[in-house]
Formats: sequence, structure tokens, C-alpha cells
Amino acid sequence: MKPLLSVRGLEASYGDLKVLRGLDFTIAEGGVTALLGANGAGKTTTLRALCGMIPRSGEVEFDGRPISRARTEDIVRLGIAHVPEGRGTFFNLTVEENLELGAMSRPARREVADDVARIYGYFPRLKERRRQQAGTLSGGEQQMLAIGRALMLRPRLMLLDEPSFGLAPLVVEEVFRILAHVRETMKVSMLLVEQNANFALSLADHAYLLETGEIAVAGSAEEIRNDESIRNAYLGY
Amino acid sequence: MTRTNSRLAILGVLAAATALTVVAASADETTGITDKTIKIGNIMPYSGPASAYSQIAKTDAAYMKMLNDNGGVCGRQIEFISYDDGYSPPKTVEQARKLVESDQVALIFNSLGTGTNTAIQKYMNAKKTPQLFVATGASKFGDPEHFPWTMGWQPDYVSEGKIYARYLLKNMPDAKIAVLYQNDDYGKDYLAGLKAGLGDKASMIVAEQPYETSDPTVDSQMVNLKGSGADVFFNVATPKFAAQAIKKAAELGWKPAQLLNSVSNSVGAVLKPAGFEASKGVISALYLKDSQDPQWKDDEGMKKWNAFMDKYYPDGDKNSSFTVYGYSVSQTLEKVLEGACDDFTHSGIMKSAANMKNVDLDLTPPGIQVNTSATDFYPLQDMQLIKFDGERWQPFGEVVSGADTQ
Amino acid sequence: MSVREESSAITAAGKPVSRFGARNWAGIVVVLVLAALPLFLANFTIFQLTMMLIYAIAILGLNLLTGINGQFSLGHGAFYAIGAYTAAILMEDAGLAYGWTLPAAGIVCFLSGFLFGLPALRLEGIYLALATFGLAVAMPQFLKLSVIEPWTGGVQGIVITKPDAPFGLPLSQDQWLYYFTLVVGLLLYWFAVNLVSSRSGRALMAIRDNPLAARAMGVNNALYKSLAFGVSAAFTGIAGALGAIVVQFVAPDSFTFFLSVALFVGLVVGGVGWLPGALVGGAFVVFVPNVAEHFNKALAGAVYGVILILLIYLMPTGAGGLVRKVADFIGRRMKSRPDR
Amino acid sequence: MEILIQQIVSGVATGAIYACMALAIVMIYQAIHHLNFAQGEMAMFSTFVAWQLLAWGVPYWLAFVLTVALSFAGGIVIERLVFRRLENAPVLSHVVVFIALFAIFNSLAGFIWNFEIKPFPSPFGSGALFGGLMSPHQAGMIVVTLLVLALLYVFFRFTRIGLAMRAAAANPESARLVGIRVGWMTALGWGMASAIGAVAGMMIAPVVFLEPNMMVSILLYGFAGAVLGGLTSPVGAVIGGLAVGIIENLAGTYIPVVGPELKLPVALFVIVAVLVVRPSGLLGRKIVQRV
Repeated sequence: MKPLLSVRGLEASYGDLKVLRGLDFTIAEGGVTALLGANGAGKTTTLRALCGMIPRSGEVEFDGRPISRARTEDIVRLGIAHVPEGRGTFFNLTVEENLELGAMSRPARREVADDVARIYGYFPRLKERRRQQAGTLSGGEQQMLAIGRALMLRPRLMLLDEPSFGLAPLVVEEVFRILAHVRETMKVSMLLVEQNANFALSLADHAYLLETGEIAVAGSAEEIRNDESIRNAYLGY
Repeated sequence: MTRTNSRLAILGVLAAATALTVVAASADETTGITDKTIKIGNIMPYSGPASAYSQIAKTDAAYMKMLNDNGGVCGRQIEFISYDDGYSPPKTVEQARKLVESDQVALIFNSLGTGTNTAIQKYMNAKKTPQLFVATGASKFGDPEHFPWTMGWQPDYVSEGKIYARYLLKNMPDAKIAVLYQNDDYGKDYLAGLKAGLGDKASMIVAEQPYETSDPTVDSQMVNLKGSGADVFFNVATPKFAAQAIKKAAELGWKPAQLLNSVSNSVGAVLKPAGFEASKGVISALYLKDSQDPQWKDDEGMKKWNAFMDKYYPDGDKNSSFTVYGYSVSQTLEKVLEGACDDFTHSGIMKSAANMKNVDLDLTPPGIQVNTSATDFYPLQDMQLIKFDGERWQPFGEVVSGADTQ
Repeated sequence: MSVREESSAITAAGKPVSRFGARNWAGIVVVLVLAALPLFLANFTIFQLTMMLIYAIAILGLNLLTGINGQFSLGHGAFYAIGAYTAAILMEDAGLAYGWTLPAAGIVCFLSGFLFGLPALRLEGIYLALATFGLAVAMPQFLKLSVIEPWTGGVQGIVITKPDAPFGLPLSQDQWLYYFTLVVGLLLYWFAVNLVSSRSGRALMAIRDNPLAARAMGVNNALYKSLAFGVSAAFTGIAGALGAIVVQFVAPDSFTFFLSVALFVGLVVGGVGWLPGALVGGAFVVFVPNVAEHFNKALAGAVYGVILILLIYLMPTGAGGLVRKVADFIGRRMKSRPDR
Repeated sequence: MEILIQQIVSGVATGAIYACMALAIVMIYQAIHHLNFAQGEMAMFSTFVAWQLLAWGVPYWLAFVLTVALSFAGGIVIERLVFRRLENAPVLSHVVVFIALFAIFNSLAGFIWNFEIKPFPSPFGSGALFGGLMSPHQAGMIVVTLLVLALLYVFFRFTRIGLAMRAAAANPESARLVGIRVGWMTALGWGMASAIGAVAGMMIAPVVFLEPNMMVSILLYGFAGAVLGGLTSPVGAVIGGLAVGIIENLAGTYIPVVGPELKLPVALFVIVAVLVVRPSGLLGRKIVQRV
């Protein structure tokens, strides 16, 4: 089967510092791929480079279309939703407005209300707080809001940047439960960047290990989970 | 070359350069004047808040072009160089020095503004280069004893203030006067003239309200002036604010006798925007013909001006008093230069400027003439009182001389 | 409106590490050229160059505030005016020699700046911009206030006597004032460079880059920010005093908010945070309006605006940014070509 | 007492001028987080366009609509033509470009239409209200200002594009991630600001007369009003503008000796004092945020 996203020779740098040194990887349609690695390995940079948020070089194809030169908003319009590091909440807008913004690039206005209702189905807490300024939400709620906003796009691919970051373990579990549910019901492919390898590998089918801007190991989630040497060398558990 | 030699050479160059600059510094009586040409400088705000006045310099330039087409003055073609100072005194100094030292003009003519001209007055006199017919009515530019190279032109503000004072003393001795004035030298000169003219009856002034050019409107001042219960309103404002004030007085239902300073008595630029109905009965004084006044329709001088405007300054605004002003002041310069043909030097020109006797200009109304002497550096001092009848200015009374008010 | 992001690229103004020698040489050449110029130019041009130096000093002061400390001012023309009036009043009313008016103007402006800086501490970005802009607009109205007219001369201003060269030096007044200004300017520049590389300078930059962290390190932000305002105002005030002496005249009309705007434009064109840029800024303030006027008098303002926009396109971070880029380029070239 | 009431009413009338301009300022601030120093000159230029149309015989309201439309387009063109290339330039460079635009518009207007003051017609007729303290035009201007305010509220509150503009202004990076074309939102902000500026100009010109320098000082008062009310709040801008008008009149009338000479500085001083106590203005929104 043709991959949904294929990346060849992806490079990016901050000033003189090269952070990505030629990544090659693919993401299969409908699957969850985990991108693992230590702090500073280039995980977040990879997501940002895919979305065109930073200057990058190399070839990226989404569903057969080259997107390595496209602008962020055009990439998003193709159906790639990015849940950014720090969650990208619009603090001074209400929760509901935040969700509506997720559907901003879709022409069909009529479906928006239905979609908002569906998101509230996934995240009842957000429904309770729909009129509240999003800045007043707790960290976990903001993470849910960010995922909900991304889903409003009806994306084909979701890029998730450390959804567990800064959340209490119970909340992390809830978030991942919802992600698993979403994956089942909405058939969304995901590229999941995580420090918390345990959770990530439980959700993923496939995983890449990133080390200083290069892919060190690639394999199925199961293989990696079960390979003690990899766990010791890269994942530290 | 040996090292000592090269050092000597450098010293020599330095010495020569110093000597050169010293020589260049001392101005010469005929700087800017050749057998064929005379260079005349001018400084005007083409940019910044006072740029409305740039029409004057454009008229001046057009007039010089006309003179050149008619063979020049004393057989010399005029080279007219006009620079922008944005109404900022430091820039005026720079431009004046550029004109005198770099362009080497024979004189600076009709530079505009009080602060700007004050800034260069000392310099021009040190350089012994005429600063002729400065475009301001500040009374300080007629001081031959201290500044023999500087001369004003239009009737000064203090004298005009006195003319109104005398009018009031004679016709409305029990008036209560309210004054709106611009908070600068121009406004304060008028106010001082009014007070001096009223003398010991200065208490007739019951309210004074200053405004700044940065004020968007003078509404607040007008409310206070009306509140003072005055029955005479002396309007010492530049065109925009003068028009606002007249309009506001009408809106407030305040109907005092109104005196309007001559800076703002243009029908097109002030009374029309203010509204003819509201302007009815306003009293002012003039020293130049109003180009819109039908009584001058067949006037020889006005015909000449019209022909000039059509040919040399077609873009110019015939409604504007600035074009009338520029034409007249330029004509005065023409007469001064003609009077100096025999002694065409800086001091010769200055002598001619200080020796004008009963000179009529194309656009001065009958009875108003240019007069100067070695001790009188105020060329125009006579004014004609006028009253607005709802359509145009109507002269009334005698020509009033400002000379005895000095 | 944060100044931080753009100026923090410069670590310590005038102190990149590698090409120190080259920089010093460039500096010496500039100073030598500046020192030699008046020997070959007419007095009028010398006067213009003197004005350029004076504006450069004023912009240097503004740069200390904006470039080094990250505070924004659209009102430095006000301090320039205070300096100018201080000099004028001391010379004409108190009969003080012109040389002594400079430190006096510096002190008066330091105090004014410090006092203005205190309430301004609570204002950031746009609010500070408005407060300083308001100061600039209000200054001419203060200067002609009738209450202080006996000293300021009101709207008529004060005419000042121009000093001759001392000790019988064979210099014209203009040449002498040029050298006088040049020496004062070099002293102030030296002071600025030392200030920036001192402990206090580092504290100022720390406040610019990260006020919270600076406070955590024990920097008294309030004190340093007010001091920065004071020092900056003192520089600009000294420039104002020099301006008064050279122009021989002060009046409210000389110090409208357009002066503040001109200084600000000079700062940005020269390069925010790059101290030598002040000279470029000074040149811009003096010469570009003349160039614009030369093109077309009636459209001088428009031409000026277009020149300004083109310059910003060409060098978005001012002359400082351009110089840095060129230096980087040369540096890389040299690196990529190792010793043969 | 009578004078006090008169000065307050007259202050409201003048304040309406500032409120009008303050709205345009708040609009551009929403879009670019900046005070545009060329805003006043752009409004002045728009007003001259209207004047020209009227001089050519176009009926008032048609000229009004045409001018607003042209100004809207003009604002967008300026953003796309001038500022788009400067996306990555530092903020201070943008401010310098504002200054450049200021010079360009001022000079062009003087070149095309000269510097003499021109009367500008009012659609609300002439006459006097409240004993002449307010003209019908000034009353009409207040109504128009409130109308613009209401339109803005509806636009930002209830339209998708209004929401997108708010999002783009609040957090451009996130806005891009939901597919909003942030550059165009900024351009749209410019367009709307210059359209509102055009309305302000056409409302102000009948009071102060039309000439190239008409907006120079009004812009400062507009800034003051907008900042006093809170730059993030259109309602605040209108209230702030009116307040500045009143403060200024009262300062000029009741502060002895220096009052009449220092109306503007006193007003500015009051505003700075307010800001020191309430840094985000009277009605400015403090962003509530949990970390």
C-alpha cells in the first residue's frame, strides 16, 4: 500500500545549528506512528518542518502531493492537523470559539455544529466549559481542547507533539484512551511524538527512534517494545 | 620622496586648505552678482505644518521667471534658488548658510516665519548679505540700527493691533473685548498691539483665550469667550482656526462685532469655509487688493496679475491671498533692484530698499504705498479698514497709517 | 511592541570576538577621516557635518536606551530641547562659557530623564511610546509657557553668540566647533562603549533580554531602567547643548515632535543596538531631507518617505544589520579558504 | 456651573472626533499589535478622495460609499505591497515605515490638492443643538461612531471571518495551524482600519476643515483616547475618546494660569496617570491565563 506520508532527506536547522540531518520515513494510512527520542533529538523540529513552520529542505509527499515547499496554512488545508507543543490555545477566545477555529479551513459551514457536538461527545469536560475563556482551562483540558480543535479539521493525518507533557498520570491515561478511541472511530492516521515511550508504544503500530537528528532505529511498535537493548539504550526503561 | 618631504607636503596642503577656507568665509559685496546674472535665495516651508505658505515661494519663482522673460533686471537674469526648511529654525540656518556660502546668493528674499528668520538674522547681518522682505509681520524685523541688512515688508502685527484699538476707541468706547489668539509670537504681537493701542483703557479686554496649532478645534475657547459676556470678538487666528471660530460663534448664537486679523481675511480660504452668512459684518484691514473683489475687475494692476497667473503660474490658486502676496512682494523686490542698477552690490541693493518713496504696487489699493528710509525699515504700514457684506469686502473710512503708531 | 527580540541579536554592542582587530582599524580610519574632513571642505559643509555629529550623539543616547536597555522612546527631542535651553540660558543669562554648559546640560537632562523614567517604568511598549511621544508634543508648549518666559524668551527664543576658536588657533568658527563636537562625541562614544561592556551594561542588557531572569539574578530593574533613561537623556541633552551653540538659536519651533521622529528614524536606519550606527543615523537626519528636496521640492516629503522605505527594504535591521551581514560573509569566506 | 456644563457638552462634541479616530486605531491595533502613525494621514487622504468625488458631482452618500470601498482596497494594497516584504523585519523598522507613509501621504495630498483649507459638506445639515454647543453634524458624528462600533461588534462576534481575524491577531502560529491565512487577515485588518479611518475623516472634516495637516494632531488625541480606553476594546476607545475631549476642555477652563496654554499636556498627563494605575486602560482586557 502506498504510504500516506513519505519523507526523504528532510533537513532543518536553527541558525548555524543543523537539527535534522536527512530523515527518511513513511507513515501508513490509518496507522499510528510514534517518533521517539531523547530531549533535543529533533522530534518537535520534525513536526514543525513537516508543517512548514520552519525553513526546511528535502522531499515530503502527502498522499502523493509534494508539500515540502508549501506554506503552513496550505498544508493544513490538505488535511494535516498539528497539535503543537504548548497546545497553541487561543487563550482569550472561548472554548467553543477555539473549536470552531479548527474547522476554519473547511468550506462546509453547516457541518461545523455537528462536529462541535461530536467533540463534546469525546470530551464532556469541554462542553461544561464551552463559554469559558480557554486560558482559564487546566493543562489537561487545554490538551483536550487542542486535540478537539485538530479533529475539527476532519484531518487525514494528525501530528501530535507530546500530548502527555506536563499532565498528571491519570490525565495522561485519559488522553491516550481518547486518542485510541478517535483512531478507531475516525480513521485518522497519527504521527505521535512522545517522551513517554511506554504510552506511545501502547498506541502505535510503528515507531522510529530519533537520535541527534537522524533515525537510529525503525521497526514495529511491538518489536521495539520487546527489544530490551533498544529500551535500555534509547528509552531508558 | 623622502619622509621629511612628504611631511612638509602634507603640512603645505593643510595650510593651503586652511587659508582657502578663511578666504571663502569673508563675503564680498558682489557675491552672487555678475554682469549677466544675480542669484537670489529663498527659504520656505514646503514640508511640515506650515507648507500652505509654499504657494508664496512658487509665486515668487513664477514672478522671477516673468522678469527674466522680459529681459531681467538691470540687464541681469535672475537665478532664483528656493529651499525647504520645514518651518524648523535649525534647518533654516542650514539652508541660509547653503544659500550664502555654497550657492553664493546675493541676497535672501522673502524667507518665511518669525522663529526661522530670527535664527538667521544675526548670521545674515554678519555676512552683510541682505535679508530682504521677510515674510512675517513680527515687528522686530525693522531695526536698522542693530540689523541693517534685515527688512520686513508687510504691515507689522503690532501696528495692525493698534489700528483695531483705535477703531474701537472711536466707535465703540464701551466695548467689552474678547480675544482669541494663537499662542505664539504672531498672536501675542497682535494682542500686545491691541493693548498698547487701548492704552489705559486696556481693561476693555474682558477675556483672552490662547489656542495651540495642535488643537483640533477652538470650540472650547469660543464657549469661554462667549461666556465672558463680551460684545467684541477679536479673532487673531490663522486661516483654519479663524474660520472655525467664526463658524462656532454663529453656531453658539453669539453675535459680537468681529475683528479679524489681516492674515486670515482671505474670502476664499476663510470666509467661504466659515460660511458667508456667519461672516457678515466682520471687520478687518487690508493692504493688498482682494483678487475676488469685483470692484477690481477692470483694474489695470489686477489685469496684469491675472495675465501673470495665467501665463506663469497656471496651477496657482487665484482665490488665495498668497498668490497676491507673492506677486506684490516680488514686485517690490523688482523695484528695489531697478533702483540699484547704478550700484549693483549688496549695500547698493540695501540702500535702494531703504529709499522707497511713495511706491505704488499693482495690487496695493489706492492710497497705500511703499515707503522706507534709512531709519524706517517697515515698507508697508498703511491699511484700509474693510467690512464683509456677505459677499465681499467693502472698504470704509480713510486709509489708516500705521506709521504714527510706531 | 517589543524591542527585545531585535536588539538581543547583538550581545554586547561592539564586541564580537573574532574580528576585533579589523573593527578597531575601521574605527581608527573613520576617526581619521572625520578629523581630516574640515581641512578640505567649505565652512557650510563643515557646519552640516557638525550637525551630523550632534545628531549622532543624540542618537547614540537613544541607542543606549532602546538598543541596550530595550526601552522605547519617541520623545528624545524633548531632552534635546532641555539640553539646548540649558546651554542657551546659561550662556546668555548667566554668562557661562559655552564649554561648561555641556556638563550642565548633561546633568539637567540626566535628572529629567531619570525622573521621567520613574513613572515610565510602569509603562511598556506602546504605552511607553505614547507617553514619550506625548512628551515630545508637549515640549514646545512647555518651552513657551508665559510663566517661564523671562528665562526662555517665550516664543521668540534665545539668540546665542557663536564662540571663536580659542588660543589663537588658525581655525574658522565652524572648524573649531566641528573639532569641539568631534572630541565631545568621541569622549561620549568611549564612555558608551565602556558602559555597555561594564557590569552595569550587562545588567541593562539582561533587563532587555529577560526582565524576570534579570530580577532573579539580583538586578534592581527599576533602578537600572530609570538610570538608563537618565544616561540616555544626558547624552541627548549634551547633543542639544552643542546644537544650540552651533545653530546660535533656540526656540520652541526648533524642537517639535518632528525632531523626536527624526532621531528615532536615525536610530533605526543606523541600526538598533549598534553604537557606531549613530553616525549613519546622524548623516541620514541631516542629508536625506536635502536629497529628497533636490529631487522634487513639491514632493520632498513623498521622496523622503520612498527613500526611507527603500532603505528599510535594503537593510531591515539598519546599517548595523547590513554591516554584520557583510562581516559574516567575509568571515565565512576567510574561514572556508584556510591558509594557503 | 453653566460654563461647566457647556464645556462638558462641547467636550463630548470634540471628543467624538477623537473617538472616531480611536476606533480606527483600535482596529489596526487588533490586526498588527501596533499603533500606525500613518493612520491619520491615510484618513486625511481618503477624505480628499471623497472631496474630489464630490467636486466631480457625485452625490454625497455614493461618494461616501465609494470612498470607504476605495480606502478598504487601499489599506489592503498597502499591506500587501509594503509590509508583506517586511514580515521578518524588526518591529521598529515597521514603525519607521509608518513614518515614511506619513510623509508620503501628507506630501502627496498637498501636491495634488494644495494646502488651503477646504470646507467639507456634512450630511446632517447645519444649525445648532444645545444652544450651539453641538452642531447637528457633531451629533450625527456620534451616531455614526456608535454605528461603526456596533458593526464592529457584530462582525467580530458573529462572523467566521471575524473570529479568524481575532485568532490570527491573538496567536498567529496557532492560527496558521488551523489553516487561517494570517497574512490576508492582517491585510484585511489594514483594509478595515483604513475604511474606518475614511469614515472618521469624512466625519471630522466638516468640523475642522479639510487640509493635508488636518489629522496630525487629531491622531495624537485619538491615540490618547484609544490607550485611555484600552487598546483592545472598541467600546473603550469610544469612551476614551470622549473622555479626552472632556478632560481637555475642563483642564483648559479650570486650571489657573497654565491651563489654557497647556490643555494638551494636562490631558496627556491625566492619561499617563491612569495608565500607571491601570496599565491596560480603562476597559482593556486582561488576559486570564492559567499556567
